[in-house]
Order: sequence, then structure tokens, then C-alpha cells
Amino acid sequence: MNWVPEAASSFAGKVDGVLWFVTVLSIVFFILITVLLIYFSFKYKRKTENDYTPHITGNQTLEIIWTVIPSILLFVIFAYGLIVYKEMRTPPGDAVEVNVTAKQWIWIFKYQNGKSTINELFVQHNRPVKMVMRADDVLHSFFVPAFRVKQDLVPGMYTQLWFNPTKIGTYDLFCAEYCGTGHSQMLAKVYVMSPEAFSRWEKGDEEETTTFASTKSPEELGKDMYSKNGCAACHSIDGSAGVGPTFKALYGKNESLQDGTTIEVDENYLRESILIPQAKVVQGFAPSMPSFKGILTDEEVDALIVYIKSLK
Amino acid sequence: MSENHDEHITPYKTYIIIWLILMALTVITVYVAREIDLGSINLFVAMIIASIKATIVALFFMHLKYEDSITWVFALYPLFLLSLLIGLTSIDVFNRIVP
Amino acid sequence: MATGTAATISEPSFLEYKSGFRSWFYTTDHKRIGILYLVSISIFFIIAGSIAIVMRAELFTPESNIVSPHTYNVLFTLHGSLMVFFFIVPGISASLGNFLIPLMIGARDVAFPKLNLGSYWLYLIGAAILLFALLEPADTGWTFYTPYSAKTNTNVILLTLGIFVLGFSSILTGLNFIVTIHKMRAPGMTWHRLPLFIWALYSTAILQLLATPVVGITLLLLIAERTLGIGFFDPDKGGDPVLFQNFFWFYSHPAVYIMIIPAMGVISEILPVFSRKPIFGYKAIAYSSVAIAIISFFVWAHHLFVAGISETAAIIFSFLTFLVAVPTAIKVFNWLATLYKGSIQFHSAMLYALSFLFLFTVGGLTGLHVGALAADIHLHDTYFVVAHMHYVMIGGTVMGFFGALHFWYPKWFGKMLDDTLGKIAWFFVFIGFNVTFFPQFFLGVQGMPRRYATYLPEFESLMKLSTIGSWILAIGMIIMAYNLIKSLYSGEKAPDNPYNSLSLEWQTSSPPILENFKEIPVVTDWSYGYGKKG
Amino acid sequence: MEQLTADHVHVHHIDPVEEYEQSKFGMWLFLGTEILLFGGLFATYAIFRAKYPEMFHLDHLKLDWELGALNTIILIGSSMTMAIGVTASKKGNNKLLIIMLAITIICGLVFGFNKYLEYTAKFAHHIYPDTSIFFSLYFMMTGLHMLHVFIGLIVLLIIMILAIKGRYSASYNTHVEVGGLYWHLIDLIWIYLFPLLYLIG
Repeated sequence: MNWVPEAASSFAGKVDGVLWFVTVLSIVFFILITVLLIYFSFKYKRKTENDYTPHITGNQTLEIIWTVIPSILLFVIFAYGLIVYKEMRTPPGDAVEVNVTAKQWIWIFKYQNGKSTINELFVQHNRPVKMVMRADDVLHSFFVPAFRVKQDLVPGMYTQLWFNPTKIGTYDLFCAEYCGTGHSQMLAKVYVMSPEAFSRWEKGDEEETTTFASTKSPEELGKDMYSKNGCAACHSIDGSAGVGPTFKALYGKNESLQDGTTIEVDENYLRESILIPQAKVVQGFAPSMPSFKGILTDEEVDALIVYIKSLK
Repeated sequence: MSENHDEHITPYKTYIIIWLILMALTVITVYVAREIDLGSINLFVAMIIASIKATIVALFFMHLKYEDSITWVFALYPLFLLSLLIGLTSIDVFNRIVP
Repeated sequence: MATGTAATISEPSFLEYKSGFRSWFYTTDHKRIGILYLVSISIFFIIAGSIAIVMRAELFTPESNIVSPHTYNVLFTLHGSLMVFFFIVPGISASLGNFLIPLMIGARDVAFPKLNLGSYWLYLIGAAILLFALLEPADTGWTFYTPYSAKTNTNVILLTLGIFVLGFSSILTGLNFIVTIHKMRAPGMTWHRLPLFIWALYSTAILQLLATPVVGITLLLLIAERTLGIGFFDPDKGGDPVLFQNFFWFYSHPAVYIMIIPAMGVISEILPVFSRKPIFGYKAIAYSSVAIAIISFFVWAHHLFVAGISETAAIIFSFLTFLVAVPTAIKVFNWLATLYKGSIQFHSAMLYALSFLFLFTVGGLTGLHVGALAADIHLHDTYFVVAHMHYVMIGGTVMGFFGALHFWYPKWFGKMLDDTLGKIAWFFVFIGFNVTFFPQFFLGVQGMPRRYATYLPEFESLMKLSTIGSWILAIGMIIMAYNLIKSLYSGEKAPDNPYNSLSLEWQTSSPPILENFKEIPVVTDWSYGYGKKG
Repeated sequence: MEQLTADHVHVHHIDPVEEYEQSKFGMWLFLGTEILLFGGLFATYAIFRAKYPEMFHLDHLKLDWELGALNTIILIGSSMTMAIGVTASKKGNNKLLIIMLAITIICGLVFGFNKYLEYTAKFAHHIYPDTSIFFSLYFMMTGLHMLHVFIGLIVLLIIMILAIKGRYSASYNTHVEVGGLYWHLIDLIWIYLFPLLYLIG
């Protein structure tokens, strides 16, 4: 069993060092206390009603010892934690910046070359990256266990964190600060790519890294878009209630809108709702969906509509 | 029933004097803030004067001067905690880095 | 040791002297008010505990299948709010504290009996507001972090208003206790003869008195934010969401000690009696309670290391946090040393006290992990924190509370508990608790975030184990509840001093008479004079 | 000592001196709570004033400092009459106590009336609690303070009624002393609110 998740950033090992140091110290003290507790309990178990017990009220030497030693150890833990913390909080000057925006309940990443992705973060192997982060609505928290990084995103304020990914692979990104109904669905993936693969991705050759390729049928592509763009956080495909209307049997349905009118869900309405979500909001739902204009291509929007139509 | 023990009874005259001092301090604080306008130390001066007034009220009107030490502790400790709340929160709010 | 107390008294006890609804609802007797609190907090403990069972059941599988994610969020909000504000904070202090403080210091009642009843009524009013809040319960988590709490469509106002009212109940109880302990000690009951439970409640009362108003005003500002549109915590209006967290934890970290210090006091009473030894290092334990009460005001922002606070603040607060660990460590060693060369009797109360030592050690030591800056960045807001907190709150406070119930039950109700049944219940509680929460340390280290209604499949096996543990824990609680209720009717009549304790409360009748003592006792020694001198 | 009687709920053998000491100490503790209740607002004030000095400067000019100063004088005056009342009560001068309580209550009412004028003037200028951070603070601080004035007035009114009924004497005047402490706290808080809001903003 793995005690800690895979260590995939430059300082992950150091964080584990702190963790292990505290854990080992804790175990030593835990064993000391538990062994004494159990030993005393059985050794001095009551034998008769009138057992002799000594009148011991204290021992200054002992008490000084167990005040001073823990104090020193606690200071050491503090200092060790501080040293690693300092490194975690100080991004190197050459770190590549990525802008992160979190909103209920998706992650949006904007890269320096103008690209932007949703719920997928692409970084290059062995190249430090700095996340400049902002929340749109409520608190969120960027948490990648494999990198041992976590930082809250706060509306109205920029926060930052950095890491240097040292292992190629795919890692989970969680939202760690409670942010409402879709909190536990606010997940993303971090792709750490070799320099070659990364530059191919940067140039726009997406086949290499992501799976949506023209070889796929529109329905399959739409399904991919559904899971990749965080639609699932609000729109179920099995008819269960969520933050937004379910996609199951949505196409062709008559929905009553907030202004009291009714509309039949057709291709045009679906397209409009993806690109300008606030235009016609279905009654009983909050107007909280973000716009996907500029994030999805026309082809991808078409594919998504085909997919929604397929959910009977 | 026992007599009202060795408690201090402040004479009326003292209150009148204290009131006059408080009035004078009120005039001073208004005058300093509105006419002299010391700029950045305005806040500082106003708070000093307010604290003098508050101390006088506590000591004489509220008879803190004649209270036992434990009352003093419980009168001052909240002030210490308040300064802690302001101080330590400020350390956070005004030292955040902007990336 | 005290003199001047009559061993057997023929007057009716406080339970018998009068009956009927009015005699309870309008009572100013601290012992009856203690019972009122005991019943009320128990009801909330059962509600909040049942909610926890539903939550664990939902988490049995990674998908959401018993309740919807929204309902899950409502459930953990209610579980947290009820457990913290309605059960643990008033818990030991308002129920056992009310019952025991006058008895232990040799007084006839608390300083302000009517105010005491008023505090209880405030508690009831808070509870009534809560009932209305349940019509459309909030989904903010018990921490009410802005801006979510200012934006959500659920009813945050009523829940926070209920807690605001409870806050005043807590403040007035604390005030009453401080005055009582200062001014109403029996002749000869000097500070250094005071039982350690009193020292603990005194420290707790200071925290209740001076920390609670800050959360009161904070919640009031949150209510104003939702109603009047003020924006201290709203970034759109120039406010600062993290400021809310600063203010909230200025109360809520000391509140952690409001919850745990009384339990520490209980342990300091139970251990000497069942080991027939004086408490080891009396002064160190007494002063460390007060030290914790003071230092715990300086550490709040260790809940905010990743919240966006400044590095300087994080470093200062981490340092201060380790300071507060020192007095806690001292206490654990002192309790351990009390057992040395004792004559240890495994009464069910003693079993809870010993498991407190064991579990609180785990809770305390894992506190070091989350206090260390670098490690906290990884562990913050994961199940590690959940496990740590429950080891302190259940392993510490609730074990202390159960221990206290088993220990003082004969005095309070005049009946002996079924000790065998008590031990069986303890066994299930102890095993169930560990099975529930120990796996959560591993889940947290592996990165499982808290407050997740659904989770990734890789966490499933440990989550299942944790859920199974919650069932064992529930079985233990049910057996214990059965024992507590059954003994009320069929328990053996309790003698005045079944454990041969030296403390004052055992020197009067069981249950005590209306005004506690026939004559106010004169105290000549401390209450830990066990064992032979020399 | 009295005998315990089973039907009498509480036969407290309370010594008036002890009760006096306990009540006074209890009120001091309560004042500590009150200070920290307002403390949350003072801390908020400190943070935002440092953050937005211009806003605080511009907005505070919209407040009527003359009315604030008048209220300061009234409140400090009422504090003095209250203090005189306490001394009168300790000397057993019940008549002077009643007069002083009446003046204090009238001062409190005038204070409240001035606040009413001030609030309505603000509303007339379309200044509400959500206008700016400064006015949020202004309304929260003075509003909470006003609530305390209101509670204080009720307390003083009850004490005055009891005084008229002749409940107080040189040997028993706990309520007067304790109620007086509460009234002085209201004065104390205002001593800080006045410069913070009206003068230096």
C-alpha cells in the first residue's frame, strides 16, 4: 500500500520529508505513551481494596524534562516546516505563468500562447510553472496531491502557487475548498508532457495529447466534450436532478423559462445556451452557467448537440 | 445586614470636575481634527484623546480606580485581545503578495 | 478533605423535593438546570450523530446514491453546526459544569441562579430558531465561509441567528461560572485546593466570555451582508472574504479549547480516584489550563495557511501554534505519571478516561502534522483534518463526556450504573471509533478532499471501512444509552460516596439535597490526598 | 441561617454585600464581552481605513459632525448624571437618585432622537448601509450602539420605577451601580465612535 501519493514535483519529496519526520516523532511518542499506559494499567491493576499507593504529588526534574524536550522538538518541527514552506512559496524567476480561473464548478486555464483549456491543465516536464489564480464567484482551492500543492482561489484577489513537475504522467486535480453543490465534481486532470509532446500541443496539434480527433464520430466527440468540459458537474445524463437540467431526453422537450414563456428545445436553443447561457434560463434553475464562447469550436458545439440529441 | 463595608463613595464635586475635563477634551479633539488638521497623525492624536477620555470615565465614573485587581484584569484583558485581533489580522491583510 | 459535611441527610433530594413541569422549566437550581442541558444536548447529539450515519452510508460507494449532492452538503452543514454549537460547546461545561461547580467548591448554587435559567432559555430559543432553519437548511458548512454563505439560495440567516443566540447563552454561562468560582468558594477552598475540573471550567469560561462575542458580531455582519447589502466580506463591494475567516477563527479556534479543556478537567478527576494516587503535578495541570486559555487566542490563522493569507502571518501563526502544544503535552505526561504505582480499578468511567489518554494523544500528535507549514499545505482540507479533528473532538471531548457521565451518574441520579454493560458499550465505542476515523488519516494523506459527496474509486476500500466503523460506533452508543436510561429505573441505589473519593461533591448525599450541603463545609486540604505519605 | 423548606424553591442565604460584589464583578465581565462584540467592528474599521483612506476621508465629510458633537456632549453629560445618581443612592438620597435617573433617561432619549434625525437625513440623501464600506461601518457601528442605548434606557427605566417604589437604600443599591456601569460603557464606546466616524474618518 502506498502511504503517500506518487511524488511528482520537485518539492514533493521534501514535503514528504516533513510529513515523515513529524510522523516518526509522533510514532515514537505515541509508542512511549501507549506502552506506558498499558504497562501501568496492568502492572498496577487493583489487587485488593486496600492496596498500598504512594503519595506522589509531582517531581520537578521530570516535569522540567517533559516540558523542555517537547518544546525543543516542537521548535524543530516548526523550523523544518518553515524551510520547506519557504521553498514552496517562492517561484523561480523563469517559471512559466498559467492563468487559472475557477468558477462553479469548472477550472479554466489560460496559457501564455493564448490557448485556453477547461478542466485540463497541460504542463511541460521539468519546467517550473506558476499558477496565477482567481476565483469568479466563491472560494475554490487548487489541490494536486501528487505535487503536494494547495492554494485557495479567492474572488477579488490573486493568489499564486508554483511547482516543477518531475514525472511525465496524468494527475488528479481537486477543488479542496467547499464551493457548493458541484464541489465534489469540480475535478480536473494535469497532463505532464515531454518537451516534444508539449511543443506539439502548443503548436495546436492536439491529436497527440487530447483525444478529440476528426476520426471520431460527432456523437463520440460530443461525449468527450461532455466529460472534458465539466458539463457533468451540473447536467446529468441519467435523468437525475442536478444544478442544471438533465440532458436525458432534453432534446424536443418543452421547457418553461424564467420569464414565463415556453420553448421547445431544439438545436438553436441548445447552441444559444452553450454560448450565451444567460439568455434563456429554464425555470427553477439559477443562472450560474459560464459561457463556452471561445472555448469550444463550432465543430465541438455541433458534436455536443449531436450527443445531447442521442440521449433519449 | 451589614453596612456597605469599606466601599469608596465618590463626592458629587469630583463628578462635576471630571465632566468639565471631558467636555474640554471633546472640544480639543474637535478643534484639532477640524481646524489644525495634522494629516497623517490625525488618527493617532484623536485616539490618544479618546483613550484619555475613556480612561477617565472608567476610573472615576465607573469607579475602576477603587476596584480589586481581578476586576482590573478582566477590564484590561479584553482590550489586549482586541489589539491582538486588529494587530494579527493586519499582519495578514497588509502583507499579502500580489503575483 | 473536608470537614463539617453530614454523611447521610434525610431531607428530600433535589430530584424529589418538587415535581411537575413548572418545577423544572422555572427551576433556578443549578443541578436541575444541568439536567435540562444534559437532556437537550443529548437530543442534539442523537440528531447530529444520526446525520453522520446517513452521511457515512452515502459515502459507502463513490457515486451519489442515497442522497443528492446538495442534500449531502446540507447534511454535513447540519452535522457540523449541531455538533459544534448545540452539543460540544455547551456539552460538558453547561451540563456537568452546572451540576458540579457549586458542589465541588462548596457553594449552594451558582452566583446568578436566575441568569443561569436565562442562559438555558436562550439555548432553547436558539434551538427553536434552528427548527425553523431546518425548513430550508443551509448548505454552507458549519464554517459559513463567505462569499458562498452570502450567495447561496438556502436559508443561512436563520441558522446563523440561532447560533448567535446560543452564543449569548454560552457567554452568560461562562460569566456565571467565573463569578461563582471567584466569589463563592467555601471557607478554606483556596485556589490551590480547587479541583482541577474547576480550574478547567474556569479557563473554559474565560474563553466563552471573551471569544464568543467576536463570532457573534461576525455572524451578525454575515446576516447584514445578506439583508442590508453591506459588503465587508464581499469582493464586489471592496470587501475581503478572507477577513471573515480571520474573524471566524478568532472565535472558533479558542472554541476548540472550549470543547476540550473541560474534558481534560474530567480526566484529572477520574484518574486519581481510580488509581488511588494524588494527581501528578497539580500546579502544572492547573496552570497549563489557564495557559491554553490564553495562548489559544493567538493561533487562529493556522486554519488559513492556504486561504490566501500573507506568508508572514502564516509563519507567525505556525510558530504560535506550536507554543500551544507545550501545555497540552505537559498534561498528557502528568496524567500518565498519575497511574504510576497506583491501584488501578477498571471502572467503566476509568476505561473512558484511559481511552481519552490514548485517543487524545493520537489527535494531539496529528495536530503537529497540520501545524507544520509545509505538511499542512498538503493535508489542509483533506480527510486528514477530518480525522484529526474527530480524534480530538470524539476521542477527546466525547470520551471525557462519557467518562464523566459514568463517573458522576450515581451522584447526579442516585442510582448505580450497570458497570458490565458500561464496559461492553465502551468496547464497541472504542473499536468503532477507531475503525471509523483511523482510515481517514490515510485517505487524507492520499489526497481525498473533505466535504465531497462523491469521490474517486481509488478511495473506495478505505471509505467502506470507515462506514463500517460508524455502524460499530452506533451500536456502542445504543448500548450505552440503554444502560444510562435503564439504570435510572432499575439501578441499585447509590451510596453517597461509592468510589471513596475525597472531593467535596461526594461528601453530600446522592443525589444531593436542594441546597447541596446541610452546612457549608470548611475545607482543610486539597481533594487529591490519596495514598500514604512518606 | 434559615431552615430549608421543601416548597420554597430557593431560600438563598444571600448576603447583600456579597450579592453586590458578585453583581458588580459579573457586570464588569459582561462589559468585557461587549467590548469584544464591538471589537469585531473596530477591527473591521481599522482594516478598511488602512485599505481605503480616500474613501474614508471623502465619505466622512458627508456626516454631520456638529450633530455628532452635540450627541457626545449629551451622552457624556448623561454619564455624569448617572454617576451622581449612584453616589446619591449610596448616600441614601433616593430623591436625588430619581431626579438623576430621569435626567439620564431624557438625555438618552434626546440622543436617540438626534440619531433618528441623522439617519433620516442620510436616507434622504440616498445614503444607505450598502452605499460604501464606510457607510456600512457607520450604520453597523452606530446602529449597534443605538441598540445598546435602547437596552440601557429600558434598564434605567426599570431601576427608576424600583427607586420610586423605594427599593433602594444606602445599604442596598446593587441595581443602580450595575445599571450605571452598563450606561457608562455606552458612553465609552461612543467616545471612540465619535472621532473615528465624524472627525477623522
